[in-house]
Amino acid sequence: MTNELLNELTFFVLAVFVGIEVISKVPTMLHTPLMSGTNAIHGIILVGALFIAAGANSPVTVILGFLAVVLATTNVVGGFVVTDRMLEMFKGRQAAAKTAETANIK
Amino acid sequence: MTNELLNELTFFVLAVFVGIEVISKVPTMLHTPLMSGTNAIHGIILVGALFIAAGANSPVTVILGFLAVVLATTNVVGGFVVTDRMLEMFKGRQAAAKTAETANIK
Amino acid sequence: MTTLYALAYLLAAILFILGLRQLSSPRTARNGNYTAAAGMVIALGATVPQLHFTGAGAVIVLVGVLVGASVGTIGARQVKMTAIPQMVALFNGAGGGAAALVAVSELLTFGSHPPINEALPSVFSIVIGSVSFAGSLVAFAKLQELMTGTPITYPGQQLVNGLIAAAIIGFVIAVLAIASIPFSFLSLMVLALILGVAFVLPIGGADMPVVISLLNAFTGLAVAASGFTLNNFALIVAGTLVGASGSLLTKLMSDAMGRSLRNVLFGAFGQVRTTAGAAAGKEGRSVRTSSIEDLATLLAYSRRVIIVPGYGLAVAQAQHAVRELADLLEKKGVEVDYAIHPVAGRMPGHMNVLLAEANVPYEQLKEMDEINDEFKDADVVLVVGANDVVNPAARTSPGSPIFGMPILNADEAKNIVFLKRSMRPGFAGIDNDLLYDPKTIMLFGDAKDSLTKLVNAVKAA
Amino acid sequence: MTTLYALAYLLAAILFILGLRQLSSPRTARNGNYTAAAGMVIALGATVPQLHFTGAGAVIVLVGVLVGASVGTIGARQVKMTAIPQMVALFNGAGGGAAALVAVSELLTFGSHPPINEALPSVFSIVIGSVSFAGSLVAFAKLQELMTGTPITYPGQQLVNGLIAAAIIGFVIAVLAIASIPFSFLSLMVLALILGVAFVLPIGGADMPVVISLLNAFTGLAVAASGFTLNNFALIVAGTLVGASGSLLTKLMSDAMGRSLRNVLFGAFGQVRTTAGAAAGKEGRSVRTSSIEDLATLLAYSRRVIIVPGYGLAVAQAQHAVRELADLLEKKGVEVDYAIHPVAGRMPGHMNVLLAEANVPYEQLKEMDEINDEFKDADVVLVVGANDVVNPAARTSPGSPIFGMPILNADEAKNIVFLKRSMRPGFAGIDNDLLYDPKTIMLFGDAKDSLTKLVNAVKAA
Ligand SMILES: NC(=O)c1ccc[n+]([C@@H]2O[C@H](COP(=O)([O-])OP(=O)(O)OC[C@H]3O[C@@H](n4cnc5c(N)ncnc54)[C@H](OP(=O)(O)O)[C@@H]3O)[C@@H](O)[C@H]2O)c1
Ligand SMILES: NC(=O)c1ccc[n+]([C@@H]2O[C@H](COP(=O)([O-])OP(=O)(O)OC[C@H]3O[C@@H](n4cnc5c(N)ncnc54)[C@H](OP(=O)(O)O)[C@@H]3O)[C@@H](O)[C@H]2O)c1
Repeated sequence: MTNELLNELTFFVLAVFVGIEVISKVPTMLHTPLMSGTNAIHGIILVGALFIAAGANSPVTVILGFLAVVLATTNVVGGFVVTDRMLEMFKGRQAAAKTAETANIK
Repeated sequence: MTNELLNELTFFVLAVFVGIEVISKVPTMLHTPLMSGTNAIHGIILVGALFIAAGANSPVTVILGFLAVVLATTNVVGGFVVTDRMLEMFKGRQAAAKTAETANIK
Repeated sequence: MTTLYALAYLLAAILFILGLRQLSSPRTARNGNYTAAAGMVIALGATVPQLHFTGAGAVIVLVGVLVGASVGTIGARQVKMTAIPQMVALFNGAGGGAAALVAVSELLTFGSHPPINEALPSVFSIVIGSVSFAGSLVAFAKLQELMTGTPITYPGQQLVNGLIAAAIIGFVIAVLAIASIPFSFLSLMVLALILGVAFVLPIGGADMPVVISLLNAFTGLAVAASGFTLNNFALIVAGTLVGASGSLLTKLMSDAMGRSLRNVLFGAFGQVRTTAGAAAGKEGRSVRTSSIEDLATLLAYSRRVIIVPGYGLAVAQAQHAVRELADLLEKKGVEVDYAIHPVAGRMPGHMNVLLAEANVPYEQLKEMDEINDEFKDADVVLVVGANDVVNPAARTSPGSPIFGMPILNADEAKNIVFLKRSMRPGFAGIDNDLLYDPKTIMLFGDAKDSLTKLVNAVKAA
Repeated sequence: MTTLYALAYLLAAILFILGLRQLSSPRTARNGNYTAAAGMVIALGATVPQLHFTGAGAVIVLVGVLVGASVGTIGARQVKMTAIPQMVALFNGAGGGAAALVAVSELLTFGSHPPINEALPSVFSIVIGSVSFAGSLVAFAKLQELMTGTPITYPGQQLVNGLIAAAIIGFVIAVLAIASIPFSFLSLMVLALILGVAFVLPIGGADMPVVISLLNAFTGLAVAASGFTLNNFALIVAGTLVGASGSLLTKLMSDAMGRSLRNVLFGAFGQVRTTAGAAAGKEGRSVRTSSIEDLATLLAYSRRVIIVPGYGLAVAQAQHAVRELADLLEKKGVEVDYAIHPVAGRMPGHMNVLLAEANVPYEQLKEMDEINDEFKDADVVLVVGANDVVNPAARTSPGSPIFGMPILNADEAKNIVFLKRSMRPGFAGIDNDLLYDPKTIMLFGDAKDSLTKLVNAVKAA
């Protein structure tokens, strides 16, 4: 096994633990935004797609690269934007609550 | 920065997150055993002490190495044993509870 | 220079982790999304200077990013709040597809006998990425009602799925041990696409959120595998984070519905749904209805009303109408609260989002634990398009599929009003005795129509 | 072969993490300790074949391990349950000392101009390891009452500590930038040892558990730094895990005591403790006492008695006596429970461990939240060597140091009996009005003596 693979394996193992522990106490209310947020994070595949597409030098690789870039970019951009829209609602709620409070004070 | 250092830095960062997350929901009751348990884990310095001591080739390194091995071994062995003694009490409690239940059934 | 890139990737990974942490708490969730997005920008920023563009490469990257960004932004901005699960499914499928395509491209460059430590993660990524892609599309179709939401089963289905899986394993071995030729790994991809479809078909539409979460975790793992192939730290860590947290989240989601993941994914096999039978068996029993005017009077002269919104409210898009009614009642001095069951609707947090969108003030939304003791003091409980979450069978019938699920104690109120279209059961497919309760009044019809009528009647009352 | 070792270290790290996870839950805690120990065995097992022994090296390793293992085992087995914090302090100090010595040895081999990425972690390890070593010894001495437990302060203390710290920084720069010669890094070690002592001296004995936890985290970081010097993965990950989790644990501990970490560590500076003054100010007030026989009758004819154990019970080693009394009362038909405050005693979980050791059945131990509503139904609350945890000032006096800390509602009971030696306040150093309450009866004397007398009197009653 190469040294590089070993290190990568280690990163993998540690990231598994981080991933599991970070999530372990999330309230039901946030399940959907969290799913959507992690969905955006795996859009990091765009990094891989860029490497492939930038070096494309044959019809096949051009097609593959193009599709990969389109799909990955959709994933990243759409993922973050839709998550933000959802969470805006939650924030809106607190803001709404605040406005209501201010209104009461008047 | 060497590649090795970079990898080590990464291990460090990921381990920081794992360490913090794993602990974040421990009940007060377990604070002392947990402190004691982690105390035993840093006895892993014995690995370093062994490397130093095994290769000792001068009076100074012999003394340093010997002390390091003694201290580190004390840390490891004492740490695990004393943690176990503490936790045995907790287990004893449940066992005691069970015995009490069985006694009730009779 | 490489050190700098590596540090940037490390920073990106840290931001992803911090973002996830923040996403797990309501107060910080929105910032968490920004934090993660900042990590993404840094990772991409560190990638661009490392690229060596061919002429065609520059063009497809530019056009590809523009197309993807437009599709993503427009899709995400236009989607209605009720349709968010299917949108997430689409984005997730896109990621899975990208991971599979990247892996295919890599295998093409390796020649026919790639080293095992590059080939293994590649084929993994192709299979898992393709399953996620195809499965997400089916989930989308089911939720968007482009196809039936009921589980699609046929005799011998398990055998067929087993055969597809076996064929996939065969091709994996072929690629790894014999020769990595395009025919083999393209076949692999096609078979994995078929498996993705076959995997999701027998799962009911209402279980799609759980399935999407699972496929989300799959995509994460596929991305991590691509990281192994490309020796890219950012892909490995980010992908693994999503894979691990997504798996746990999937479990938490099915737990919240009171079901095991196994049951969600494979429940359709060999289990006859009791919907029709149960509903038919009770046909003899009578229910109480009432005029809109009488109901409006009942509501307007109540001291305390609790509204229980459910899936039907989402379908009818009745959140604004329900708010109007509540505001009107409050002006008349009635105390109004909303009781939110954790799995009301079709995705976790569904009701919170919908009511927030309708600008219902935060303090009126009560979680189940908070309000369950107060039902007995309520004069009227208005159940709008909800059913399972108030079904007393969860407490009383050990044989019921929802037995043991905590429910809202609507049955303890003095009057219970159901706004639904028929006597049909809810998602769990079981009859609800509360509909036949002497304290219960049924108001049949689409939730939004009924509410609008009620609003007018209360104004007149 | 190196791959195998690396995989073994990775496995060890996984076991450490799993062990920590299990340690965080009462049900699995004991297994967690075994899991971590298994990780340690694997890490050590993978290390031994990598060693190249010199003749002397073989001897010192063998003898060193035997000596260390004996000392560790005997110490850990002989220690009394009440003395566990100081034992943990010793073991922790040993680890810190070992880390510092390893770093010194490494610097010796590097010559006078080591590369910065080796030298920096080494000096870090020397400083932090030595502080942890010396600080732990002082903590031990305070807890073992080899020296006074009260904070030791003197004018200009902060200046002196500042000068020591400045000198340390000077030597660090000397080692890194000028020359790494034994004189420099040995001076560094000596100064760090002095700093360790100076750091812990001004902290009160009762705060030692928090200090030990902090020093535990320090040792973890020193070990991680040694891992950077030795390029050893196991040391880096295990040390960092302890450093990170230990830091958080330190914070959780001071939170549980209702104080900030800052206040615990530096509270002694510039703050006059109000102990003497407060106690003196109330001298005019009278308290009620009673004969042993009357108390025994009161207890024996009660329906319900709640026992509140505190630090004094631990000091007096009265746990067995208290159990005897409780058993006796139960035989007489009295319902007896123990109310455990989360920070009763001098370390978290102290009371649980002590009572478990005395075989008090699990169901009789009630956590604060569980029992706080039941005090009003109790005929007698027997407060054994506790004080702060029942002080109503936490609820009523906004100026009090313990204001806001949740306390046991002993004051709601029909009768309150205090078993303590005097009117002196508890750890927080503030007077307790409950001692002067008309419902309160004081029984002065050592807790164990008083309890033994009570047992005899109850037998006679
Ligand atoms: N939240 C989640 O994460 C999630 C995910 C998956 C599954 N689930 C499941 O979904 C269920 C949620 O319970 P629920 O009480 O919210 O919903 P439900 O039990 O599915 O009941 C919804 C009711 O709404 C009525 N309805 C549908 N369209 C309507 C319209 N346009 N106007 C008026 N009424 C309409 C239906 O009756 P008619 O047909 O008679 O109108 C139906 O009985 C639970 O069983 C839960 O386990 C939840
Ligand atoms: N558990 C933890 O983790 C932790 C850690 C650090 C600090 N603390 C602090 O410790 C305090 C714990 O409260 P607590 O109520 O358990 O203890 P406390 O408030 O310190 O009171 C203990 C009492 O026991 C009495 N006592 C001492 N020796 C005795 C003996 N031999 N026989 C009979 N009585 C004896 C003392 O009074 P006399 O001198 O009159 O006998 C003293 O008032 C809290 O303030 C908490 O914040 C807790």
